[in-house]
Amino acid sequence: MAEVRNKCLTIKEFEAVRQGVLNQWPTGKGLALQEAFSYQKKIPKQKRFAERIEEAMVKGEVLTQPRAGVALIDQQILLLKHLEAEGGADLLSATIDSYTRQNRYHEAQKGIEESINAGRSMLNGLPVVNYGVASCRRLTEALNRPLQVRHGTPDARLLAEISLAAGFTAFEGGGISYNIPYAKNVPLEATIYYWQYVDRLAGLYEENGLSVNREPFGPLTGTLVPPCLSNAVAIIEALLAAEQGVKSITVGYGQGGNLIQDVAALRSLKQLVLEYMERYNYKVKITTVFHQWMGGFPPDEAKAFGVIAWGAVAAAFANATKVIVKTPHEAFGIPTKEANADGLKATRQVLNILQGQRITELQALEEETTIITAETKSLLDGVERLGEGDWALGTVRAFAAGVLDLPFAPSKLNRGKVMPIRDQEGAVRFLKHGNLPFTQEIIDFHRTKVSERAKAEKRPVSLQMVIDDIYAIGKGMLVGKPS
Amino acid sequence: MAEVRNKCLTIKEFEAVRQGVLNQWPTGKGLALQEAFSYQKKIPKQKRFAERIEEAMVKGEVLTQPRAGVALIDQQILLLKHLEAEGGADLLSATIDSYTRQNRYHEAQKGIEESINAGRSMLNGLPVVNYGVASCRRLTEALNRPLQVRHGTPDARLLAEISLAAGFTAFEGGGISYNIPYAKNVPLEATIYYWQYVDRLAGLYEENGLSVNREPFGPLTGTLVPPCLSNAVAIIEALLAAEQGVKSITVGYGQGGNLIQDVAALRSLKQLVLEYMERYNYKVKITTVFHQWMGGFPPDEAKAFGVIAWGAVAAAFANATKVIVKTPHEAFGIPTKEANADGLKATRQVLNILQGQRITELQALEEETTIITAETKSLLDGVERLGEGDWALGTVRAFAAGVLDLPFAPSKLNRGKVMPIRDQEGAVRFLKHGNLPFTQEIIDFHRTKVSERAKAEKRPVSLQMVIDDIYAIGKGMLVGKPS
Amino acid sequence: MKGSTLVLGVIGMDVHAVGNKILEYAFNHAGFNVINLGVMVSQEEFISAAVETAAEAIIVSSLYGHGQLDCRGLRSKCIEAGIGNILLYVGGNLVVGKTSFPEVERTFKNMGFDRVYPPGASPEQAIIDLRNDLWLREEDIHGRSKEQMPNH
Amino acid sequence: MKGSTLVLGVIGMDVHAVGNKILEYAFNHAGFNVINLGVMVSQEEFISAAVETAAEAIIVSSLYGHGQLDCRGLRSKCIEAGIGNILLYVGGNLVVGKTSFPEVERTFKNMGFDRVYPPGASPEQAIIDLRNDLWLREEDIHGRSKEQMPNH
Ligand code: B12
Ligand code: B12
Repeated sequence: MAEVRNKCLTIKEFEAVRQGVLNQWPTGKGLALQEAFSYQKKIPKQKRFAERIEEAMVKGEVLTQPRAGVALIDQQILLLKHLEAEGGADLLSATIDSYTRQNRYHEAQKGIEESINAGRSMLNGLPVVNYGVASCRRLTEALNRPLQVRHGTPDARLLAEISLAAGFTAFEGGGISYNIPYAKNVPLEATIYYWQYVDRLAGLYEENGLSVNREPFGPLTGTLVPPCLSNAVAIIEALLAAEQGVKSITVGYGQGGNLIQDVAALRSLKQLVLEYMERYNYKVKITTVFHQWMGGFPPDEAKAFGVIAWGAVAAAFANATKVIVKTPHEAFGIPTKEANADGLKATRQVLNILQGQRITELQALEEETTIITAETKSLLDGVERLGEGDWALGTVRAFAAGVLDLPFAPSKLNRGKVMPIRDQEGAVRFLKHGNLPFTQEIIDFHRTKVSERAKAEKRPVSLQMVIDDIYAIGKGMLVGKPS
Repeated sequence: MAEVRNKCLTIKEFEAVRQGVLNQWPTGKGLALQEAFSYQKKIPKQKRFAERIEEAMVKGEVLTQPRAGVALIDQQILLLKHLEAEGGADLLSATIDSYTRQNRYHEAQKGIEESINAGRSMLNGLPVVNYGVASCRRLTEALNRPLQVRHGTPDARLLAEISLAAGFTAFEGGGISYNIPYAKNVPLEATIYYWQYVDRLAGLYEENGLSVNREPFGPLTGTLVPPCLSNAVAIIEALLAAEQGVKSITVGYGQGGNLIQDVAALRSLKQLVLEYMERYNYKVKITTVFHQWMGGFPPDEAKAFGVIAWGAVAAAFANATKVIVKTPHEAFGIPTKEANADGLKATRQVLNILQGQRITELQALEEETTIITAETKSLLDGVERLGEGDWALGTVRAFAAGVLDLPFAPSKLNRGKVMPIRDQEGAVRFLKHGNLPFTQEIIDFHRTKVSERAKAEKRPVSLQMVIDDIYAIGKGMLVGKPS
Repeated sequence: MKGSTLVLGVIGMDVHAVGNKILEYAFNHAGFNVINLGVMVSQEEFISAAVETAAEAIIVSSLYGHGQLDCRGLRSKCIEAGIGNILLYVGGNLVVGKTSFPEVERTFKNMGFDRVYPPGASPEQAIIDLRNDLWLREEDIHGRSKEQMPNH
Repeated sequence: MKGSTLVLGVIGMDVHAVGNKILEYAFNHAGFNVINLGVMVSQEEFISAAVETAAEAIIVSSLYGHGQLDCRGLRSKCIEAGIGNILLYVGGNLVVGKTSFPEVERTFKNMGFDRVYPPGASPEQAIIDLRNDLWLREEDIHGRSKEQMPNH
C-alpha cells in the first residue's frame, strides 16, 4: 500500500478507482454521477441535512436524531415514518447492518431472505447496498426530514455512492473513527484512503451545488473515552474531509457522564476545530453532535430513561446542534419503533424545558475546557510532528507510535496502552496514558485526580476499579463502586 | 374564634381539647400517649425518619421518597413493600385519602367498603383514621424504612394522634400549607391552632426521647409558585413548629423548572430558615426536600420520564436531603405500584450519576439567591410587622392584607391578587405582585424579566401567556408558547 | 346559546383549583354566562345554583379520583329539583388510577351525564360540544330545522 | 479443572470488544487458561484454536444481533473436527431486539450450545457453571461419584 497523503484527490485519481468500487456489487454497476446530481437537485431544502442542521445552529436549536435500521426496506420506511410522526425526530437515520459494514453483501443478502422468512428483522441494520439506488429512493422520498447514513464501515465507498445517489444528504464516518473501533486489522493507510474517496465524492456533490453533511464518529468505542482523544480524532477527520472539498461537517462527542467535563469537551472541540479550519483556510460550516451515553446501559427501562434524560440535559447545556438519542431497550437489543420514539420524546421534553437555560460563567467549566484543550493540542502537535506536517501520514504514524491510542478498541493497529478511569466526580481521566505525548503538568493532573478517588474509596487503584467503572452506569451508578 | 398566638401550648391547654379530638371517631377513643410512647420506643433507629434524614444530610446523600396511598391496608402494605424492594425508596409515605383530609370519616368508610366490593381502590389514599392504631401498626411493622404521613388535612389532630401512636415517625403539613391550597373556607386562626396541637404532640414525643420529623408542605398549589412565597410560608411554619417543641424539620420547595432558580430557591430557604431558628434560639435540625414538578404533567409516559429525570437533576444540584418523586402515570391518576417504582428508579439513576457533581461558583446562581432572599425577607418582615412580632397573628393578618398571597389557591382567605408568569429562561416571576410588600427594586426586576419575554415572543403580556405557562410542561415545554 | 348560563364547579372534597380557573376563563371568553362555584362543591350546591340562575348546563370537574363516588345520584337530584333535562357534563381525572377511558365514559353516562371527558380534555372541545348541544335543544323549542348547523 | 483451557471470542462480524476484554480478565482470574481470539472470529478460527490447544470449552460472545445467523453449524463443524464433545457456551445480545429469553435459549440449545446466557449475564455465573460442567466431565473420565460437589 502506497503511503497516504492529506491531499485532495484529483479527478483522475478518483475516476481511476471508481469503476472498481461500483463493480463490488451489482447494484453499483453503471451508477452515473450526473444522474445522481440531477436527482439530488430535486430534494427540497427542508430535507437537506446540511441546510437543516446549519439553520439549527444559527437559531440555537438542539435537534434530535435516532439510530434506526432494520433488514427490510418497507419496514424501514414504517419505522422512520413513526420516528418522524410519533417520535418527533428532527433528523433521521438509516443505520446499516454489520455485514454491509464489512462489505459482506452475500451475507447481507442471506439476512434479507431470512428476515422475510422469519417475519422479523434478522439483521441489525438496513443493507443499503443490496437494495440499491431505486429502492433507497423509495425510502428517501417517503420521508419529510433529512436523512443520514449511520454505520461503521471501514470501506464505505460503494455505500456512499449508492446512498448519496439515492437521496441521502448526510454520511457518517471517517478513516479513523470507522476503523479503530470497528475493525480488527485493516490498515489505517487503507481506511484513510477509502474515506478520502468518500469525502471527495461528497466534495463533488458540493461542487455541483449539493450540500452533503459529513460527520466523523465522535464516541469511538463509547466506553470511557477521554475527551482529548475523541476530540483529536474528530479534528483530524474534519481536516481530512475539508481537504477533499467537504463544506458541512458535524463534529461529535460521546457523553462521559460528568456534566462539567461533557460541556467543556464539546466547547473545546468546537473552538479547536474552528481554529484548525481557519489555519488551513478551509471554508467549512461546523456544527456539533452530542451522543447520549454510548456505553453499557441499565437493563431496567425506567433507569434507562434516567440515563437518556441525563444525556439530554448535557446536550442542552453543551449547546450541541444535535443529539443522538438512545432508547429504553438499549441494554437488550435493537429497539422497537415504539421504544425508539420513547427515547426521542423523553429527550425532546428535556431539551424543551432547558431551552434558554445556561450554566455559562462557571469556574470549573473554564478550567476543564482549558485542560481538555491543552491535552488535545498535545496530541495534535504529536501527530503533526510525526507526519511532518501531513495529517494523514501523521495519523498512521501516531497510531503506530501510540501517540494516538484509543481505550478498548478492537483494532490491532491500536497500541492499547491507554487505560482510562473515572475520578471522584465521574470525569474520565487517565490511569495510564501510555505513549500519549503529554506534558508533566497534564500527567500530574490526572495522577492527582485518580489518587483522590482511590483515597476517597479507601482502595488502591486497580484494573478492578476500571471494570467497576465500565459496569457502573449499567448498575445504576456513574463512578464504579466495589460490589 | 380566639386570636391565635405563637406560643407553646401548655399541657393544660393541650389536655383540655385532647379528649374532644380523640372522640371525633371511634378509633381515637381511649388512645393513651404513654402506651404510644412505649410502642414508639421499640422502633429501630433505621426506621426512624428524623434519624435517617439527618444522617443523609451529614453524609450528603439525596434520599428518594414516593407518594403512595390506596384504600385497603393490605394493599397498602404490598404497595410499600414493592416501593421499598423494587423501587429502592429510601423513605416511605402513606398518602391519606381526600375524605379523611376533610375529616369525613363516614365517607372514607364507604370508600373502604366500595373498594372491597369493586376489587380495586376507590379512594385516592389510605384512610388511616378509619383503620385505627392496631391496623396501622401492622403496616408500620411490615416495612423496613421510615414512614411518613403525607396528606393535606386542615385539621389533622386526630390523624396525627393515631398515626404517631401507630408508629409513623414523620408527619407532613402545617397550618398555612395545609389550608390555603387544600381548603375553601377554613379560617387560618383555626388551622394554625390545629397545627399547634399537632406540633405540640410531636413535641411531647420529642420530650420522651422520640424524634418526630415534621415537614411543612413546600409546593403549595404546585403551579407557578414564586420561590419567595413558598419559602416564606415554609419558614413561618418552621417557626410555629419549633415553638411547640419540634426538633426535626424538613423544609421544602416544589420544582419550578429553571435550574438556577430552583437551586437558588432551596439554598436561600435553607440559609434563611437557619437564620430564623438561630434568632429565636430554637435547637432544631433542619433538612430539605425538593419536590419534582408538581404542576400538570405530560400524558405521554416517555415525556413524563423526562420531567421526572429533570426533577432529579435539580434535586441533586440543589443538594436536597430528599426528593419527592413523581411517576409516569401522573397526568392520569394514582399510579400503579409498578409506575410508582419506575419513577423512583429513574430518579435514583440520575441521583447516583450526579453524586459528587456540583455547579457551585456560578454568578447567575448567586444573583438569583440574593433576589429570592431579598423577596422572602420583605414578605417575612411584612408578616412580622403585621403580627407585632407574633408569627401566628402576623400570618392571619398577612393573608387578610394580601401581604401573603398564593397564586391559584382555592381558599377564600387568600386575596388572589398575585399572578405569576415565566420569564424567557423559564424562571417564575411576578406578573402582578398584588399587595406583596416588595421594594421598588424587586418590582422593577420582575417587570424587566416579564417584558424581556414579551419582547422575545413578540406578543403583549396577557393572561393567555400565563395559561400557556400552566399548560406548558404538559405540552412538552417549560415556557408557554402561543398554540 | 351565546349568553347561556352554565354552572361550573369541582365536586366533592376536591380542591384542584387550577383547571377550574382556566375553564371559567375559557367559557367566559366563549360568551357563556358562567356561575363558577369553585372547588369543593356538593351536589346540592350545583343544583340550587342551577335552579336559581336557570342554567342550561352543569359542568362538573373531578380531578382527585373520587369522581365516581361523588357524582352518583346527581341526575336524579336534578330530576327531583325539576331540572331533570339540564345538560350534565363531567371531566377531569374521574376515577382512581390510569384507566381505559371507554369504560369510564360508560360508567358516567350510565349515571346520567350527557358528555364525559378524559383526563386533560381541552375546554375548547367542551365549548364546541356545548354550542352544538344547546343549539339542538333550541331546535326542539323553536321547531327549527335540525339540518341547519350553528354559526360559531 | 483449574488450568483448563478455554477458547474465547466474539463471533462473526461483531466488533464489540469491551465485554470480551472483561471476560478474558475474569476467566484468567478464575484460573483458566484463556485463548482469547478477540472480536470478529469465524467458526473456523474458533475450532482450529480449540483443536490446537486441546481446549475444553469454546466461549462464544455475540453482541451485535447476528448471533443466530453466525452460530449456526458450529456444533457440527466441531464434530467434523473431532471435538464434538467440547463444551459450547454462548452469551451476549444474541438476537436482534428485546426478546423473551427462554425462546432464545431454546433456539441456541437446539443449535448445540450447552449453555446460553441472557444479555448482561455476569462472567461469575459462567465461571460457576464452567467449574461444574468441567467437573462433571472429569467424573465421566475418572469414574468418580457425581454426587460429590466440586470445591470452588
Ligand atoms: C459500546 C457499544 C458499542 C461500541 C462498541 C465498541 C467496541 N468496539 O467495543 C460501538 C459504538 C462501536 C458499537 C457499535 C455497534 N453496535 Co453496539 N453497543 C454498545 C453497548 C452500548 C455497550 C456494549 C458494552 O461494551 N457493554 C459493556 C460490556 C461489559 O458488557 P457486554 O458487552 O454486554 O458483555 C458482558 C456480558 O454480555 C457478558 N457476556 C458477553 N458474552 C458472553 C458470553 C458468555 C458465555 C457469558 C456467560 C457472558 C457473556 O459478559 C460480558 C462482560 O460482563 C451495547 C448496549 C448495551 N449493552 O448497553 C450496544 C449493542 C450491543 N450494540 C448494538 C449494535 C446493533 C451495534 C451496531 C450494529 C450499531 C447499531 N446498529 O447500533 C454496531 C456494531 C458494529 C459491529 N460490527 O459489531 C446492539 C445489538 C442489538 C441486538 N443484539 O439486538 C446493542 C445491544 C445496542 C442496541 N440495543 O441496539 N456498539
Ligand atoms: C397541581 C395538582 C395538585 C395541587 C392542587 C392545587 C390546587 N389547589 O389547585 C395539590 C398539590 C394541592 C394537589 C393535591 C392533591 N392531589 Co393533585 N394534582 C395536581 C396535578 C399535578 C395538576 C393539576 C392541574 O392543576 N393541572 C393543570 C390544569 C390546567 O389541568 P386540569 O386540572 O387537568 O384541568 C383541565 C382539564 O382536566 C379539563 N377539565 C377539568 N374538568 C373538566 C370538565 C369538563 C366538562 C371538561 C370538558 C374538561 C375539564 O380542563 C381543565 C383546564 O384545561 C394533577 C396531575 C396532572 N394533571 O398532572 C394531580 C392530580 C389531579 N392530583 C391527584 C391527587 C390524588 C391529589 C391528592 C389526593 C394528593 C395525592 N394523593 O396525591 C390531593 C387532593 C387534595 C384534594 N382534597 O383535592 C391525582 C388524582 C388521581 C386520580 N384521579 O386517580 C392526580 C391526577 C395526580 C396523580 N396521578 O396521582 N394536587
